[in-house]
Parts: sequence; structure tokens; C-alpha cells
Amino acid sequence: MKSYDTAACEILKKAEIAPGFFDLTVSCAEAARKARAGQFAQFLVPGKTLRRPISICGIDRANGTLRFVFQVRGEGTRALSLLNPGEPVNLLAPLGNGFDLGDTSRRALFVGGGIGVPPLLEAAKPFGKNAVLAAGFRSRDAVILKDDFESTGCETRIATDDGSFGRRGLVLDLIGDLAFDVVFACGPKPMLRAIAKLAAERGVPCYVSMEERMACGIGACLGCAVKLRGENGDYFGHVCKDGPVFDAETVVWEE
Amino acid sequence: MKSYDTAACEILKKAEIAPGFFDLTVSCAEAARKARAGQFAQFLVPGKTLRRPISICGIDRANGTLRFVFQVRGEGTRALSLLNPGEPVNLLAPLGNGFDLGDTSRRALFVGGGIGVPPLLEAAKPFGKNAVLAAGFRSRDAVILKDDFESTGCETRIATDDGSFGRRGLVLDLIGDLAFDVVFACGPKPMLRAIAKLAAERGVPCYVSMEERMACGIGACLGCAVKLRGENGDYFGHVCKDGPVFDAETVVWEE
Amino acid sequence: MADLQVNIAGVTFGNPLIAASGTFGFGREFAQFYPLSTLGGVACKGLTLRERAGNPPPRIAETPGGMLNSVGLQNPGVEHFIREDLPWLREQGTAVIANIAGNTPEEYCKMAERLSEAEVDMVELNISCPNVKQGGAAFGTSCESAAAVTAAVRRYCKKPLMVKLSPNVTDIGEIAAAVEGAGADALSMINTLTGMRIDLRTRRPILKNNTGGLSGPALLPVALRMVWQASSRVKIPVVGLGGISTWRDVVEMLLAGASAVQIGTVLFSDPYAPVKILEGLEAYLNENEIPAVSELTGKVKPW
Amino acid sequence: MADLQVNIAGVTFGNPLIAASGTFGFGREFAQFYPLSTLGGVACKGLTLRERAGNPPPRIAETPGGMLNSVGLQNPGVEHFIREDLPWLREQGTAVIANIAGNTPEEYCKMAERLSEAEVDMVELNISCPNVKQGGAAFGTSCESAAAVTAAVRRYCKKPLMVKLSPNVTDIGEIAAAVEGAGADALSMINTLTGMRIDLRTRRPILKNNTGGLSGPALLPVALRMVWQASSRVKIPVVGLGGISTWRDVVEMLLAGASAVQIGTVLFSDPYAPVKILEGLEAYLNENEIPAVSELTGKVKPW
Ligand SMILES: Cc1cc2nc3c(=O)[nH]c(=O)nc-3n(C[C@H](O)[C@H](O)[C@H](O)COP(=O)(O)OP(=O)(O)OC[C@H]3O[C@@H](n4cnc5c(N)ncnc54)[C@H](O)[C@@H]3O)c2cc1C
Ligand SMILES: Cc1cc2nc3c(=O)[nH]c(=O)nc-3n(C[C@H](O)[C@H](O)[C@H](O)COP(=O)(O)OP(=O)(O)OC[C@H]3O[C@@H](n4cnc5c(N)ncnc54)[C@H](O)[C@@H]3O)c2cc1C
Ligand SMILES: Cc1cc2nc3c(=O)[nH]c(=O)nc-3n(C[C@H](O)[C@H](O)[C@H](O)COP(=O)(O)O)c2cc1C
Ligand SMILES: Cc1cc2nc3c(=O)[nH]c(=O)nc-3n(C[C@H](O)[C@H](O)[C@H](O)COP(=O)(O)O)c2cc1C
Ligand code: FES
Ligand code: FES
Repeated sequence: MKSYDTAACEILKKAEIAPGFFDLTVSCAEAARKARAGQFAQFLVPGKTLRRPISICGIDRANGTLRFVFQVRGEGTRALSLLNPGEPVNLLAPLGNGFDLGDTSRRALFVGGGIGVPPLLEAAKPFGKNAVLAAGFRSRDAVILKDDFESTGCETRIATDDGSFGRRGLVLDLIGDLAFDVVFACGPKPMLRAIAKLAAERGVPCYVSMEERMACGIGACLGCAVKLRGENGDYFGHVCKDGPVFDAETVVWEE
Repeated sequence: MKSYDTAACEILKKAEIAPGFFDLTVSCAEAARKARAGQFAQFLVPGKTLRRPISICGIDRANGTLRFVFQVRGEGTRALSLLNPGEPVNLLAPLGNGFDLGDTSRRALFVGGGIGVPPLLEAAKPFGKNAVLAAGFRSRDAVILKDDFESTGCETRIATDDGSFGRRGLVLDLIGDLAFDVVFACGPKPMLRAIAKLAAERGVPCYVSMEERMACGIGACLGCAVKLRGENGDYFGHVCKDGPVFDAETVVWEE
Repeated sequence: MADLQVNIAGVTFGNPLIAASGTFGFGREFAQFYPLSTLGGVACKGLTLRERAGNPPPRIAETPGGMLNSVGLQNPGVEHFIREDLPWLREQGTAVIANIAGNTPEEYCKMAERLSEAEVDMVELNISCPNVKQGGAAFGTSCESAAAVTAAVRRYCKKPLMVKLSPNVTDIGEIAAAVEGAGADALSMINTLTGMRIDLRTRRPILKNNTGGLSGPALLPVALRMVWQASSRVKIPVVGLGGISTWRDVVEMLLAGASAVQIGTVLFSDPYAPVKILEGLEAYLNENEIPAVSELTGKVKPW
Repeated sequence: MADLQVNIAGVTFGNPLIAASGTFGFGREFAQFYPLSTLGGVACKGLTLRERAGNPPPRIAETPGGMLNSVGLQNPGVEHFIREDLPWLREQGTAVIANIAGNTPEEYCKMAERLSEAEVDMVELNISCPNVKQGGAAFGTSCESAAAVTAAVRRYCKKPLMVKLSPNVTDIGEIAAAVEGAGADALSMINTLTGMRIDLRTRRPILKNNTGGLSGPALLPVALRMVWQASSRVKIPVVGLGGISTWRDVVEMLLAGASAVQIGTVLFSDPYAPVKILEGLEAYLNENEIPAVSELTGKVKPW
């Protein structure tokens, strides 16, 4: 019956992997057992009305742990960044649909922008050398998880806004020459819209992980709406239940 | 100009001296230097709108520390009881008027009910052997600070509601035979009212430390009203500024 | 063991905890945490005559001690509910309350008529939703319109009729009395207070709807005051809600005059809240030797 | 360096932070923490024509993210203020706002007349205090009475006249427009929302007055919404307050339409809040290269 953990889990490891970017390993055996790449957790922040959604970056079923990488954006993520190993944390996980990886012998392109990169790591693993990551960051010191991707066999191509690392410019500039059979993307909406367009032009399936402000995280409050294309016209689906991963073709890319 | 600390002070010691009664030693040199017996501090409780008033139980100017003894009554005091040595705590102190001890060669009677006992300790010290404490507690395991009073030279007489320690009954029952020149009291209102009446009958000055729900703690919000007798009739004074210690004769003992 | 059962307008609830409309969907999502029979009842997501898409996102904003929502009554319509959701929910061993909202009295009446044939235990008239441009807010904020829509629906509704009041009014007692006079069998209160948040970076309201409804603990003292004021004006039972998050809040609400309570926003920080609140409530009743929870209703002694 | 100065109805404030009436006394208690010139202005404790004893205690109750008070306008009367408190406060280098409350329009007028001769910079008409049994609440909760008392006072008041609105109303925009029409030079909003808490042990309301006024962070989203609604209805400046506790809250309030802000309850948890808020506000303006704080007013772009 009970399919989520809300019990207090324990922080096992914490590291600041780039200024303002934190890497947490949490002990939560039940959630780890059920989790798949692309799902997320809702973190309770003491004193806050709403939980904070953070994507699962790594799943270690053997050790019963989940890994999360997040950026401090406001009070809630700041509070989470102050938690230390040994301390309890309450999370509701795993939530959402996760990536449908399909045939992992396909050439898979992973496209990530900034804090959109971590949710892709666990999905890239099974593709091994068939995966390429094209990732964009603000600058050299905001580059995260490059080694993690490379250690799964994945090729990495990096762009930075200021050219301080990799190529100067946008993620899209990194992939003009690449051949791929499927795309998995996470990052700012304009980036997702652009990659969705490119994939559509090439006739390649594209899966995007979306963000929206959430309350319940389980599909009950209808808070996290995203406009989707349906058989009978556009409608509002929900990131926490129908997503966070959507087939890019079903998303209505407004503005 | 600045006459209170609001800076973060550090908890140096914590002990649970009876079930639900906590004894905190806080490092706060400036407040310790200024404090006198009977004054109080306003403790900030993270996540709560209002600070919690707790009386000063001990002053150690040499070490720059204050001692507080409090009972867990609700969420705020529970949160304070979870603080540990080494952790910071934000307090505004010293506040209020404190006891005017006067001539310490007088025979002083200290009357305390339950958690009303701690504020009397620092006041009893200068009276040494001239002091007697009459204190009432719920039961044996709620008896606190007896040794502390005795080590100042003070005689102690204890009553418990259930007779499990000392005499069974009320504090007032402990003092029928005593001779005294001045009374200092702190505890539940009915107890204060009774002791005020007794002192008035014997023509002895009586000082009572009162409680009221507070917001600012410094006399600005007029929240902590207490009805006092004035030259032009009754009026509302304020526990945090005019008190917490009042001459019992000026208090309007209603109900 | 204390008796937790309460009766509101002829409907028996196994205990006084009801899930608040819009925070519990049609119950399915929460059924993975515990049997829905844990709850005395479930007030379903607000229904409209036809399917509604709801407002564009963002629909959620956090506030100190609370949150704003501008979901805007996204729902599949009353027929879909009766066909697809009700049969399942009916089987869960909890009382079912259908919450309805309309743009015109006629829409309300049609829904009430349709639901009168369905297996719901009670109809909750949402005359207070602040997110719908026309109708919703207006009905609940004047005595005349609140009474008019209640009276109209009363004629079509064969189920016990509970009217849910808006707190965005000058005099809640007056509205409560007007709605009682128009034939309501019970009141539920309060719905959300209208609020706003602004994003400093974009200088735009966080909610695409600009404003939204405030719910959560921040609301509790206002809800308690209004339940106290309204329940002293009417004879029909009042179901109290707004910011309840602990069993102590439940007891306060009952003392203030409520016969049962609803809980909403607390479910988002703790989906298991109903289980914990019930445990606390039972322990409180037993420790204080209060034989039935219904004895608490309205027992506050004002000064 | 950004220009922090703002002008409200002809009065210059060194910065947009004003202490809210009733939370700052007449300033003396806070002068031990920092010079009062830290603040742009001080709104004094609400004054009545004659001394008032205020309500019996308890007067304070905590709520989630907020608090209730039922102080009930305890004050020494307008003459005593002018004689004993104003001369000192006048010397502190901050603008002085006299907040007045009356039971009848005549009382308001007498006070306004008397204060017109005194060294205050502005008069703030409290038509919203919910704690006074007669008068107070009524004036602020209908357009007619709000306009009537404003118009009456306007004739006697030679100082800039700011009217402080109550949030306990159905349509704040309507009241704001009525008060502007009656001659107000500025609006301040919001006063407290009426709330209640009950003591489980005694089963009595915690406040001896049964109900009290809700203030503190819980109120912020309601205040922002009302300031936004009212400022879009009137041309006179609006001073925004209600639950402000950080510099970010101040910026939101200014964007929503306020020309200056007041802070109250935050002073109780942190008496140094004004110093910290100002630091944050200045840093924000400088980082974003906003030359004057007054440029933020009303800059929210609704969807
Ligand atoms: C499915 C999903 C997965 C996510 N995964 C990650 C991740 O792996 N790493 C990471 O760093 N961030 C991730 N985010 C974004 C993260 O949730 C926000 O940065 C975080 O909620 C901000 O909280 P705050 O208190 O620090 O900020 P505040 O701005 O103070 O938060 C205020 C409110 O807005 C909400 N909010 C603010 N920004 C966002 C946002 N971008 N998305 C959703 N809600 C927001 C908060 O949850 C909160 O309710 C994810 C978001 C979603 C929806
Ligand atoms: C001048 C003064 C000195 C005090 N000294 C001590 C002391 O030395 N040791 C000790 O254990 N207690 C002392 N108290 C009582 C102590 O302040 C309360 O027990 C405490 O505030 C309860 O907070 P809570 O969050 O645990 O309870 P809650 O009931 O959850 O508190 C809710 C609100 O009510 C207020 N409140 C509740 N009870 C009291 C009370 N009795 N007096 C004032 N406010 C109250 C709280 O401060 C808070 O604002 C003193 C009170 C005053 C006024
Ligand atoms: C996301 C959300 C959606 C809501 N939808 C509805 C609704 O459809 N119909 C309704 O009557 N109330 C609706 N409400 C209001 C709640 O039922 C309830 O009145 C309010 O949230 C206060 O209770 P709470 O503080 O316990 O959440 C909604 C509230 C929230 C938070
Ligand atoms: C203890 C207290 C006393 C108050 N007294 C007055 C008053 O005398 N006159 C008045 O206009 N407002 C009074 N108020 C209301 C405040 O000025 C302010 O409108 C309200 O508290 C909301 O702001 P805040 O959330 O920043 O405190 C009082 C508020 C508090 C908390
Ligand atoms: S957050 Fe509630 S439906 Fe997605
Ligand atoms: S608590 Fe503010 S005057 Fe005493």
C-alpha cells in the first residue's frame, strides 16, 4: 500500500562541489529500491509550508542510498545545504515518472543546462559509451559532474556562457555535428524548447524533464500544471505525476 | 547606547535537573555584567514569532555567564530544551527591574511555587543565613534547586502536593511559625495573592515577580499588562518594564 | 475509548477529520499511504458542470506559514466524476462530499440535481472560490447573492447541503445567517483569503493569475475567529477549516464551534497528517476522559 | 549610492522604513538600540482624546507565523503625548506621525485640530483598530463611514492626512477610493486582521478580549494583495505594511504599489530589524543599479 518514504532518512555525505552547488547522499533504502532515473524527491524543510522538489542524481540500491545535487536558490535550498552528515532529513520519494530509457544501444544525446545536468547522470549510465553529454554552465567554476559522466563511459562536451571552460556559447552549439537516435534533456525552458525543435527537425525522439512550482508532489493538488497537447486539444498535465519527464512533442512550448 | 545583547550567545552547559526542567548556562558577558537578580531574558526560538521570557536564575560576572532554569510547557520551551552546549542562542537581556534587595541583614522569606523558584536563587544569595526558602512542588521528582539554595546558607522548607517530599500541602503551610522582615515571592497567581495577604497582615513588605504574555519585552508594545493601584485609581502597568517584580501592595489581586 | 463519530446534517462521519476540497484530489493519490477510511470523509476537488482546464501556471507560491494557489478549479466535470471517480471512492469506507462551483445559479442547480441521483453523501457548495473570474467570488461575498444561490440549489438538492463560506468579507456572521436562512443544512468555513506574492527578479506576480488563495497555518487564527462568530449566529452545524495542522488545532476548532473539521495544506508537508492528528486527538480525549468528541463542539467559554 | 529618500504627501522621509503604530511606543525603548534617525519615520502608539486604560490581560497570543494583540489602545491621551513625548521624539531626527483613534467623528476632529498646532509631520487616522468596541472597527469597514470620518477630519487637520485602512473588508479598493475622494492625502495599509486563539486547558480564549488583531509574517500576502488593489484604484500615495520582516518583503511591497513601508511585529523578534532591512535594501538597490528607491513603487507588471 505505502509506496513512498516520508520517514526521516539520514544524510550520509555532503560536499559543496562548486560554489553554491551541493551533493548529498541520503540513506533511504526503500526509496532507493523503488527509484529510477529521472524521478525526484520532495524534501521537507523545517519551518517551510512546502517541500522542495530535487531530482534523483544517483541511485545505489546495494547501499540503499540516493544522491542529490542541488543549487542554493533561496531559503529552502539554503536550509538543506546546512544539513550535515548524521542528521536526519525527511523526504517523500521516489516521485514522478522518470526517464523511459528504451533501447540503451541507441546513440543517446544528453543535453543539460546548469542544475539541469544532475538528473541526467543516472539515465546516462546504462548507455555507457553510446552516450554523449552536451552541457552548458555559467562559467568554469559552475561546471559540475563532468567526471561523473565520463566515468560511465559518456563523452562530455561543455560550453560556458563566458568561455572560461570548454566552448563559449550555448549548449546547442555543441551538437551541430553529432548523430544521435534519442535525446534526454533537462534545463531552462528556452534550452528545452530549442532542443525539442532540433530533435523534431531531425525526427529523433526527445524527452525533457520539466520544472514547475509544487505543493503536494503526488498529483492531488493540481498545482504543478504544464500545458500539453492532447487528442482533444491542449490541456494542463502535471509535472509531479505525468512528468517530470515528458515527450517533447506533447509539450506546448509557449512564449 | 546599546543596552541589551541580541547577538548570538553560546550555550555552555545544559542539564535536565528534573523531568521536564532544564538548567542552561549561557555565555553572554555583556548581559551578565549588567544583570541583577529578578531580571529576565527574552529567548529567540527559531520559527516562532515571539521570544520566550525566562528569568535569570544565576549570574556569574567573573565568567560572563547567566544561568536559566525553565520548564518545558509548550513548543517554544521544548525547542529551547533541545539546544546543546556549543550551539548559539539569541537572547535579549537583561530585561525588567529585578528585585530591590534592600538591607540584606533582614530576615528574608523567599516563597516559590514550582518553576517560580529559580528566579529567587540569585536574590537569596546575599541574604545568606538570613534567608529561608519556602517552596512548593508537585511531587518529589519536581523538586529543584534545593541544594543550590542550601549552599548559599539558606534554610529550605519544602512542600509537595502529594506529600512525596517534605510536607504535604501548600507553601503557605510551611511558614506559619516563621518570623521575617521581608518577603520575595514567585509562582502561580493564587499563591502570590495568598502570600501578599499574609505579608500585609503582618505588616511586612512583600515583593512578587509576575508573569504575563509578552511580545516586545521592553515596554514598547504594552502587551504584558498587569493591573496596579495608582494615586488616581487603578491602571495597567507592564510586567516587562515596570516589573516583573512588583511591590505586592501595588498589585490589584483580582478574581 | 472515546467516541469519535460525528453527525453533520444527518450524515455520519466515522471521525471528525475530513480532507479539504482541492487538496486531496478524488482520493486516489493518498490511498497509497493509508486506507481512506482513516478519514471521516473526503471533500472532493471542486467540480464544475463541464470540464475546466484551470489557470495557467505558476499556480503555487509559498508565503510565511502558508501558501497561495491559483489552480482555478481544474476538474474533469461532474459527469466524469460520477462515472470515473465516485464508484471507486464510494468503496473506500469514508463519507463522500461533492464540492461544486458554478458561474451561474443555474449551473449550481444542474450539478446539485445531477449529484442528487449519485452516491454522494453530501453536497458542498463552493460560493467562495476566489480564482474564478465570474461568479465564484461574487456569490460568497454578499448576503443577497449567497442566500440566492443557496435557496436556488436547495430546491434541486436532495442531499444534505453544506455551504462553504469565503473569509474575504466584512461580516461573516451576517453571511452565515443569510445562508442558513436560505436553507443550508451545514456550513463549512473558511475557504482561502486572497493574497499575492511578487518575484523580485522578474517584477511579476509569482502566480500567473496575479493573486491566489492563502491557505495553511497562517490562516488558523482567522478561521477560528470566523467559526466562532458564525457558529454563534446559526443553529446548523459548522465544519471548521483553515490552517489546521495538529490535533491541538482540531480541538481549538471544535471548541470554537465546529462539529467537524477539514484539513488541507498540512497534507502537502505531511501526507500522513490525518493518521497523526487522529492519534493525538484520541489520546487527548482519553486522557481527559471526554467520552465523545462531539462534546467539544462550541465549548469555548468567552470572557 | 542609491537615494533612499521618499516623499509622502509633502513629507520627506530619509528612507522608506517607518515604525508601525503600537509596536514602537513613542520611540524611547528603541532609542537604546540605535538612533531613531535610522528610521525614515515613527508612527506613534495610537492616541485617543483622553487617556485610555486599554483592555485587561492577557493581551498577546501567538499564532503560526504571527501573533494576536488586544492591547486596546492603551495610551496617555493626546495632550500628554504633545507635552511629554513629542518634544523628545521631535529631536531624534526622524519624521513623526501621530496615529489617532476616536469613538466619534468629533473626537477625531478635536485630536486632528489639536495636533495641527503641534510639531508632528503627519496625522495617521486609525479607522481600523478592531479592539475598540465602538467606533473604531465600524468606521473602517464601510465606504460611507470611512469617507465621512475622513471628510470631517480633513476640515480640521492642517497636517498631511494619512488614513490607515482595515483589512477586514470585502472590497479594499472601494474603501480606498472612498477615502481618497473624502480628502485623504495618503493611505496606510493594512491594520490587523481579526483572529482568535483558544487555550485547550481552560477552554477560554487566550485573549481576555476574546479576539485580537493578527500581525506578523502570516499577514504579508494579504497585505501585498490589498496594497496592489488599493494603489491601482487611487492616485494618492500608499504606505504598505503587514508582515514585513526582510528587505525582500520591503521590495515586494514597494513593487506592489507602496511608496514607503511600515514595520511592526518583526521588531519583537529582532529590535535591530530596521538596521538589517536598510542594509539589505541599500545593497539590493546598488547591486541592481537602481538610483532611487522611489523608482520601485508600483513597478510590478501584472500578467
Ligand atoms: C521536478 C523538479 C526537480 C528538480 N530538481 C532539482 C535538482 O535536482 N537540483 C536543484 O538544484 N534544483 C532542482 N529543482 C529546483 C528546486 O526545486 C528549486 O530550486 C527549489 O525548490 C528552490 O527552493 P528555495 O526555497 O531555495 O527557493 P525559493 O525561491 O525561496 O522557493 C520559494 C518557493 O518556490 C518554489 N520554487 C522556486 N524555484 C523553483 C523551481 N525552479 N522549480 C520548482 N519550484 C521552485 C520552491 O519550491 C518554494 O515553494 C527541481 C524542481 C522540480 C520541479
Ligand atoms: C518575566 C517572566 C519570567 C519567566 N521566567 C521563567 C523561568 O525562569 N522559567 C520558566 O520555566 N518559565 C518562566 N516563565 C514562563 C515562560 O515564559 C513560559 O513557560 C514560556 O513562555 C512558554 O512558552 P512555550 O512556547 O513553551 O509555551 P506555549 O504555550 O506554546 O507558548 C505560547 C505563547 O504563550 C506565551 N506563554 C505561555 N505561557 C506563558 C507564561 N506562563 N508566561 C508568559 N508567557 C507565556 C509564550 O511565551 C508564547 O508567546 C517566565 C515568564 C515571564 C513573563
Ligand atoms: C491547492 C488548493 C486547491 C483548492 N481547491 C479548492 C476547491 O476546488 N474547492 C474548494 O471549495 N476549496 C478549495 N481549496 C480550499 C481548501 O479546501 C481550504 O478551504 C483551504 O485550503 C483552507 O484550509 P487549509 O489551510 O487546511 O488548506 C483549495 C485549496 C488548495 C490549497
Ligand atoms: C501590539 C500591537 C499594537 C498595535 N497598536 C496599534 C495602534 O495603536 N494603532 C494602529 O493604527 N495600529 C496598531 N497596530 C497595528 C500595526 O500598526 C500594524 O498595522 C500591524 O501590526 C501590521 O503590521 P506588522 O505585521 O508589521 O506588525 C498594533 C499592532 C500590534 C502588534
Ligand atoms: S504538486 Fe500537487 S499536483 Fe503536482
Ligand atoms: S511585552 Fe511589550 S510592553 Fe511588555
